[in-house]
Amino acid sequence: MFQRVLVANRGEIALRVIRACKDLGIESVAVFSEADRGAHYLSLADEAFCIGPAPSSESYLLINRIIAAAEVGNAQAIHPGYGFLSENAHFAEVCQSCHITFIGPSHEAMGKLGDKISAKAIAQAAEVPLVPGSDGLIDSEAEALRIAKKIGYPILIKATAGGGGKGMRVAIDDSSLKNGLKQAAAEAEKAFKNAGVYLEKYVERPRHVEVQFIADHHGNVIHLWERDCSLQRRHQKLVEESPAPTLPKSVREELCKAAVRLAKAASYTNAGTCEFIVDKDNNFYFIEVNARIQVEHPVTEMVTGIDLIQQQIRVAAGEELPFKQKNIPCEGCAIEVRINAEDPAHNFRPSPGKITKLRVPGGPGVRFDSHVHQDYVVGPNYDSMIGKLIVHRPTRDQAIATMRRALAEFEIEGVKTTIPLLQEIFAHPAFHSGDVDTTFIERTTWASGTAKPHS
Amino acid sequence: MFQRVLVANRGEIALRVIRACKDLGIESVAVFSEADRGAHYLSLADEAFCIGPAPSSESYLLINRIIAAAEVGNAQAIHPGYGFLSENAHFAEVCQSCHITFIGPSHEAMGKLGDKISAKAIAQAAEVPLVPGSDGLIDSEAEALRIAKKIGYPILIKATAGGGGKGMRVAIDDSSLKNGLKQAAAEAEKAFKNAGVYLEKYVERPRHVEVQFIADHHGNVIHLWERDCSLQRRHQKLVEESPAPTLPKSVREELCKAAVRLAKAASYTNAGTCEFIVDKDNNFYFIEVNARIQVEHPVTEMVTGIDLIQQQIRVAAGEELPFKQKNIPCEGCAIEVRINAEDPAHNFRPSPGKITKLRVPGGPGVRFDSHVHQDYVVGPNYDSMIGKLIVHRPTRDQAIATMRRALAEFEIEGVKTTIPLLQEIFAHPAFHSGDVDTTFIERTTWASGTAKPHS
Amino acid sequence: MSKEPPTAGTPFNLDKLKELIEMMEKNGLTEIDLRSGAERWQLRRGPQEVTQVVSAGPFAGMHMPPPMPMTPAAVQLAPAGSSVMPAAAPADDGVVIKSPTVGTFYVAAAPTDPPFVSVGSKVKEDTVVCIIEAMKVFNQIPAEMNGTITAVLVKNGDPVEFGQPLFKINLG
Amino acid sequence: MSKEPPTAGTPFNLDKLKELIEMMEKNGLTEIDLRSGAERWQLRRGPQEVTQVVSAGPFAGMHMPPPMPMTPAAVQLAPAGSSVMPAAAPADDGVVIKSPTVGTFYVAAAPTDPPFVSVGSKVKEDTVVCIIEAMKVFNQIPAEMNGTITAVLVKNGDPVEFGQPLFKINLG
Repeated sequence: MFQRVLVANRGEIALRVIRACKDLGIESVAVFSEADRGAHYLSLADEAFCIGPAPSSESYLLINRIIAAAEVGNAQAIHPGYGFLSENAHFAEVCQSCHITFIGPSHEAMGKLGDKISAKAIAQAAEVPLVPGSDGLIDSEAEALRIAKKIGYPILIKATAGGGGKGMRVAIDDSSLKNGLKQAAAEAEKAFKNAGVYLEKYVERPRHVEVQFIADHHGNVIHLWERDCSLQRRHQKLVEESPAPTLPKSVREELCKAAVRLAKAASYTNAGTCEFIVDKDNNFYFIEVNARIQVEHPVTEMVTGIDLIQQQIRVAAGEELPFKQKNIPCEGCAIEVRINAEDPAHNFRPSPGKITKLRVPGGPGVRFDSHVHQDYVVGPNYDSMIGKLIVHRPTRDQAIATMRRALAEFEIEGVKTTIPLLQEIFAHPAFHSGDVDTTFIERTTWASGTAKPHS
Repeated sequence: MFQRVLVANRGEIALRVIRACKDLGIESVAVFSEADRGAHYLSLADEAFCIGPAPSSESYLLINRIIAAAEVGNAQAIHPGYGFLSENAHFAEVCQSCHITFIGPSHEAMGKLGDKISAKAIAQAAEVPLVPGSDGLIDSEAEALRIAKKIGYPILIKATAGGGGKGMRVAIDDSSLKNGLKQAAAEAEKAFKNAGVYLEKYVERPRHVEVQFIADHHGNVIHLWERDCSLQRRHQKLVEESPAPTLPKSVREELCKAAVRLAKAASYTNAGTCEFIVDKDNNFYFIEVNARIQVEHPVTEMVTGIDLIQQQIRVAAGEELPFKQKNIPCEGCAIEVRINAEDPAHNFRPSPGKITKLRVPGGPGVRFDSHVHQDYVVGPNYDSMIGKLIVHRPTRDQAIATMRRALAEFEIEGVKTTIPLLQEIFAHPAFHSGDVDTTFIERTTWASGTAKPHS
Repeated sequence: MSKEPPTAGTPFNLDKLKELIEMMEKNGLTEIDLRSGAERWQLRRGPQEVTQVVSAGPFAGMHMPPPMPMTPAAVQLAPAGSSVMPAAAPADDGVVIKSPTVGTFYVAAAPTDPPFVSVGSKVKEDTVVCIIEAMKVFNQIPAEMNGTITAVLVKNGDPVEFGQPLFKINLG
Repeated sequence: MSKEPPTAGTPFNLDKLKELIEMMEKNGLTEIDLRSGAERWQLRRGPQEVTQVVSAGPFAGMHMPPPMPMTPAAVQLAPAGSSVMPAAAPADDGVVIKSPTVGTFYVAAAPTDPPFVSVGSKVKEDTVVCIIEAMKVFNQIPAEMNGTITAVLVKNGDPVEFGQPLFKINLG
């Protein structure tokens, strides 16, 4: 086991890793930018080094500074957290060349999965379903109609050079497909000087379901069940839960097995997440692998009883996974919400400032992972998440009740937060019935300011 | 189910009950003394009534005030918490006569178990072992020697009117028994004008182990495993854990079955605890029943996953217990410590004052049940407990590691606390090995001030 | 201490103030606090947190923070969302007769009876001023002082808590 | 600019104030608090947060510890029990050369070599003052200013962090 681990991150995930190290009897080395100097969580590490000024590009993203800090701090391993350098294969490679263990997958696996095309090839080889579509660019209307017949409507026409919705059309029948092809090609030609388009099955009201897995260096790959993260706003997850509501057990098991096949095919080690979209008929399609720990890992910790960060460190140190697939429980229901310093009344713009008052909910079934405290100053330099509120209860109804109680207990002054929107979500009948997909926030009217994307 | 429940208590347990009510969708009514006016937890209740001035005898202990508050607050039930009126059979009877449900055992059961002699008779009838001894007062030296032969040395000679150690002797053989009888009788005659003495087996280095049980009004009695609360200072529990370390599974099961037999024999309903002492050979002896919820109930909640306060309310409302004995797990290890506002450097005298800074530990496996917050004023009127820190981990070693981390994270300024002593306990090898009995604190030297009873 | 920006109506000279501010800016001063007799000029400049530097307008950056950061959160009784009983309101003037118990307040012995007292009633120590019902017991509450009722603070049938003011009274 | 007091009624003397401010600047003072009878002059200068000291202008690198009582706990870097690196210590006078990176500080190119500089050394902008090793790379650190070294603040072989003062220097 390592004696010292450097935490190449900040805020709540840095604190989370520092705590896991302490629980394992490992010393931790923190790094910080000048904007984070004096932050309370740094005092919980055994050592802390300033690595640069506030901008991430001059501190938390500077590979050589972090390696230097690990060297002067005598750390044998680096935990990258999420964000920043966590999915940077080059960083993982530099760590390796400096004989520092990167707590995460190998840079080879990261590289393979980081590239969309090779990731899809791996998925295909592992018999993990992909969103059906054309194999490449569409050459003719006839070809398009043939493919459409095979995969069925609705179909998404996407520009290969596209982005921001430009050169994108939804076709619901042959006629709209023909028109759409022309319009999309013309639009793409105009916007990107590239008229190439391809087809993909359009998944209506997709649910975002992801599978947590962990693999050791001895060939064992185990899934820790799934999380439903459909509740998003502008592709930012707001609520995550495990198990996925409304998904039949058999589908959940298929989904989890698919993720394990994929991880094995990619020779993956350490913790990772396989993301899927699930359509209204419970068909699931591979989207991508997140080759790192995720913000929402606590919901998996609650239902399985497994400390994921500790387990990441153990696996990286060469330990074998101490459990078998059949012994991994998925007990009760866990839900996490992200509390962001954002102003719902002003289109969720960041709301930095000093937290002048903080009353955090507690009691049974409630966990709050956060680096903030009364008098903490939320700066404008990094993302707006100030904490994660997690509940764990025997049933989903009870979990929702406890979350509502906990959100009602939460008092924070000095910054605006997403709590009012979260309270509305948890009071919404559609959320209670599990009838939630990635469009839920956008197509629902919210009293607490606007949660809509373009207002 | 009730619509409104009055919480006849204060501080952390009042908050705990308010939270349980919220989780169940029940409204809560709080009562408070003038000393607690404005306390933050009161704002989490749906209504709150001042019932009198600071002294408990003029507020929290005044039955008629509490009943009146329940009446004007339209509460159908009263949860008494622990302490105050929680074991007052008369209060339970008044509730009944006012058609308010007392959330606890019937006043009859409480009365029977509250009396030591009738409690022992019930235990005996239920074949629950009692500490062996003379059936009553000793008439002659010959009788004493005969009993001694039967129960074996060491033997405790106790004055029937005794107290505070007066008229008490330990006999290790016939000769010391003869001498002790004379001395104890003389001392008791002098001190209490009553020379009557009786004999009891002297249990050396006893462990305090108690069994949580809960019974509904449909004849179901279920135990929720045991808690070891041996770590005490002047009969005040400092650390509680479940399962009991070092106790073989077979003994734990016997202990738990004995508690269930006793509860059934007493026609007990709602939650209760059966206390035992366990000797070094793992023989156990009944001590008494605590006919209420206990401070240390969270450790049982953690290992069983059952919300005890919610379950108390459900049972009191007439619901059947929703689980069977064989489905009650005892998973992992849970440990609770009591954080008291006391000054270890001054013989643990209460240390009231304003909490000027508070940083509470968090992260996985950590629960903090408390009504205090930064800027809270710990008053001198009530007991000094300001919170309960609970950890739950897969193994005892991991639980100890997390507790050490959590205690190290804890920052509190403005009042002195028992944290330094707790830190020493969790660093002590004897505690790690589970070699702990009720004399542990007294016979161990502590760096952090004196934990000894008479220095 | 003046917290508001100086206006035409105040004796402060805006030009002088501007000059002071310019001096502060030029020299990187963060605070000036000038007192002379009853007069006090206090200027602070620059944000509490440098992270929030904004500058616009002539008084940009003139932050006047609250003098005391010690907000007594514990004093607040009932945040929004909870219908906690009002705290015994401080009687801003005069003396009050307070409830000696928690219960239901009645102005009269029976619904058809006239109230024991009303505004203007002269009361003595043993004059019954109301009834508070608790546990089916109707407790007659004496004034316990001599004087004239100047206000009835609670409505007939309302719940009252211990220490809650029931009547205002002018002693005498 | 008028030389009169800010308002007709006040005795504040702007010239005196300017003189005071100049004194503060010249001597690196962060706070002046003068009292005389009913009169009190209080001046503070410098940033709220040590972390935010930005090098620009003639006072580059002058660390001004937070003068305000409003400093949150966040300013405290290393509570007892943790061996967190010392915060960039405020240089009470003069200017400092700071570390541009995290790494290991060396006074010389090789253990047997003499130090690049020592107290009394005159340095120019491009004078190498030390080496900081990071990732096996030995970075020669130039003074980036002209002056005389008045103190070496770090020991040979010590780890240093970004922004940590390495040398005191008298400009000139």
